[in-house]
Amino acid sequence: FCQALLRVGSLALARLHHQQALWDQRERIYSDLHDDLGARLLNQIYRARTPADADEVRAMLQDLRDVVSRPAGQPQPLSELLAAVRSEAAERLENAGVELAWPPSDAIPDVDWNPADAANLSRAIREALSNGLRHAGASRFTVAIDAQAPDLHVRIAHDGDFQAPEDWSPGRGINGLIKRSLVLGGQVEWHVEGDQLITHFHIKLMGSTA
Amino acid sequence: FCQALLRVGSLALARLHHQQALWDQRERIYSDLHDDLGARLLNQIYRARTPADADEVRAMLQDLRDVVSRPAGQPQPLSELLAAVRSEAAERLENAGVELAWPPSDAIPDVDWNPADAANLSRAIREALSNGLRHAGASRFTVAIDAQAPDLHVRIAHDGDFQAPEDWSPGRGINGLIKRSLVLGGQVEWHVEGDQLITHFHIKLMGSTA
Amino acid sequence: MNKALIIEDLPAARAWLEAALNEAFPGISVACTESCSGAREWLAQDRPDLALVDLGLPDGDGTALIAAIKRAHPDALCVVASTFADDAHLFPALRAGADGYFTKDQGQDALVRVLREISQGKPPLSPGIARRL
Ligand SMILES: Nc1ncnc2c1ncn2[C@@H]1O[C@H](COP(=O)(O)OP(=O)(O)OP(=O)(O)O)[C@@H](O)[C@H]1O
Ligand SMILES: Nc1ncnc2c1ncn2[C@@H]1O[C@H](COP(=O)(O)OP(=O)(O)OP(=O)(O)O)[C@@H](O)[C@H]1O
Ligand SMILES: [K+]
Ligand SMILES: [Mg+2]
Ligand SMILES: [Mg+2]
Ligand SMILES: [Mg+2]
Repeated sequence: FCQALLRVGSLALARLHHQQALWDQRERIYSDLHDDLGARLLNQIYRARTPADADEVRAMLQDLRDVVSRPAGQPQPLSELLAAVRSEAAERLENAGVELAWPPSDAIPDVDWNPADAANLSRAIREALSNGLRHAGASRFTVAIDAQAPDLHVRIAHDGDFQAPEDWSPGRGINGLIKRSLVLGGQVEWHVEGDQLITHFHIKLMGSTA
Repeated sequence: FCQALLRVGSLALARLHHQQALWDQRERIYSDLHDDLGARLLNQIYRARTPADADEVRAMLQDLRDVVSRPAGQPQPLSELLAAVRSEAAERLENAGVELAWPPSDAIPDVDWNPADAANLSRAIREALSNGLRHAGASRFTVAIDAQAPDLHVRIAHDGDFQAPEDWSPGRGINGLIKRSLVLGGQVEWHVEGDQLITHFHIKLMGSTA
Repeated sequence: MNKALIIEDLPAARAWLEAALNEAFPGISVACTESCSGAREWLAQDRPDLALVDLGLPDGDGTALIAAIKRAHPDALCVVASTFADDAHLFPALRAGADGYFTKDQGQDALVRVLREISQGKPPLSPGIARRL
């Protein structure tokens, strides 16, 4: 019996070491990719001909950063995630010369989001801003967060020139927003209020685990 | 004693599973990145104003694909790797409206390359082509492979308008080529032959393990 | 702010940093180097009022340079200009003594403002980074 145990134990250890070596190697490839792709994207930002072009590449760099900054599978408090999303939005819109209003919301309940959900939400909001910038030429965004268990509402309003949402032909962006919202236990919906286009995410406060 | 063994064995197994779970999550985020950033890059390609701009973005997309799609830790026969590099080059150059000659080489010895080395070589050749396209406006490339143990020579020749290599100011690209060649057990060197610029990689046939 | 040293290997980023320095501090003299070894050589001869340090340099990690700069020239300001701002990049740099940290994808105007704030004694941090500290 002891012999058998010994075999199992040392097999597990050997497999662990083997896996570790593979992971280390993959890790090196990833970090190389980050540095390299990061530098290429920076080059594109500096070479961009318009603020909207630069913003587009900046959004790509943010996608890449997302992966770097949440590597180890650590859950994150929702309040922290929203603060990060907010400061990213503030920085991007400032660079594009566009105003952002993000009124303080009621206290965000203390829930943790896993990294995959967090990436989904950040990237959904990132894309909603990109669309407003690129397609409507918005000059001002307002983001309102309403977090009351079990729901999370994110309402993004912007001005500019736009067609009615019924007339859009959805591309990768819109389809991605729909998919991400679904994964986060809810949906996304667009409508017009006065001269504003509203993108409304209605998802679960707990992320996909709810 | 048996108790102790049991503990060691089950600890190793538990750690293995934990690592596995973290890693799976990470891989999911990467494949998502690939889809998302990949799609954004595609959009940029369609929107690019010149073939060289489009090619630049196409090269980034390939970098991303390379890393995400190469199976974790699988070694690859060198002949297969070179065939993949060749068909990627053929596709890119065709898209950029540039000719490629890649004469058949003598049989490639049957050696396996690990994924990190493979990524280094593909990305080095990718960058050498980018530079010829972007900086010399090359209209034709010739790639010659010479694989005779223990050496691997890759010679990339192109025409176009270029300054003498002594007069270049190296950037990310050139520095990366130098670094990758070093990792692959050799070096890279540039010279002019007639109206052609030659980028010559002289590395180990076995990759970094030689 | 009379003399600045830029340590950055990406030529486009170097140009962008230099242009922002010239706009923020007209008349400033700017030296550039693209490697750790180049930076060490320069620092052995001269002292900067402000050093802008990239972390990913061809011959090593810029984090090690920060400590060296602060040791040799304790009142020189040492600010990181990086592509990434995750904890794994940010905290080692701050621990090494960096006085500030910003990301290199900002517009020229935003960077000029960050640089001007340095001379007014405000910590030079991108907003997203300031929030996390
Ligand atoms: N906020 C918005 N304001 C105005 N028009 C919009 C907005 N969002 C989407 N649209 C319209 O819907 C179309 C599809 O958007 P979608 O995000 O799917 O694709 P895209 O932005 O064109 O490309 P990408 O795949 O890069 O996102 C847009 O081309 C645009 O016409
Ligand atoms: N094949 C080539 N033909 C002509 N000029 C070249 C070639 N390769 C390099 N150069 C010159 O060397 C310089 C540095 O090349 P390097 O690849 O390091 O940077 P880059 O291509 O300008 O930018 P990137 O960092 O995106 O690669 C180029 O700007 C160009 O002047
Ligand atoms: K960097
Ligand atoms: Mg879109
Ligand atoms: Mg290059
Ligand atoms: Mg660098």
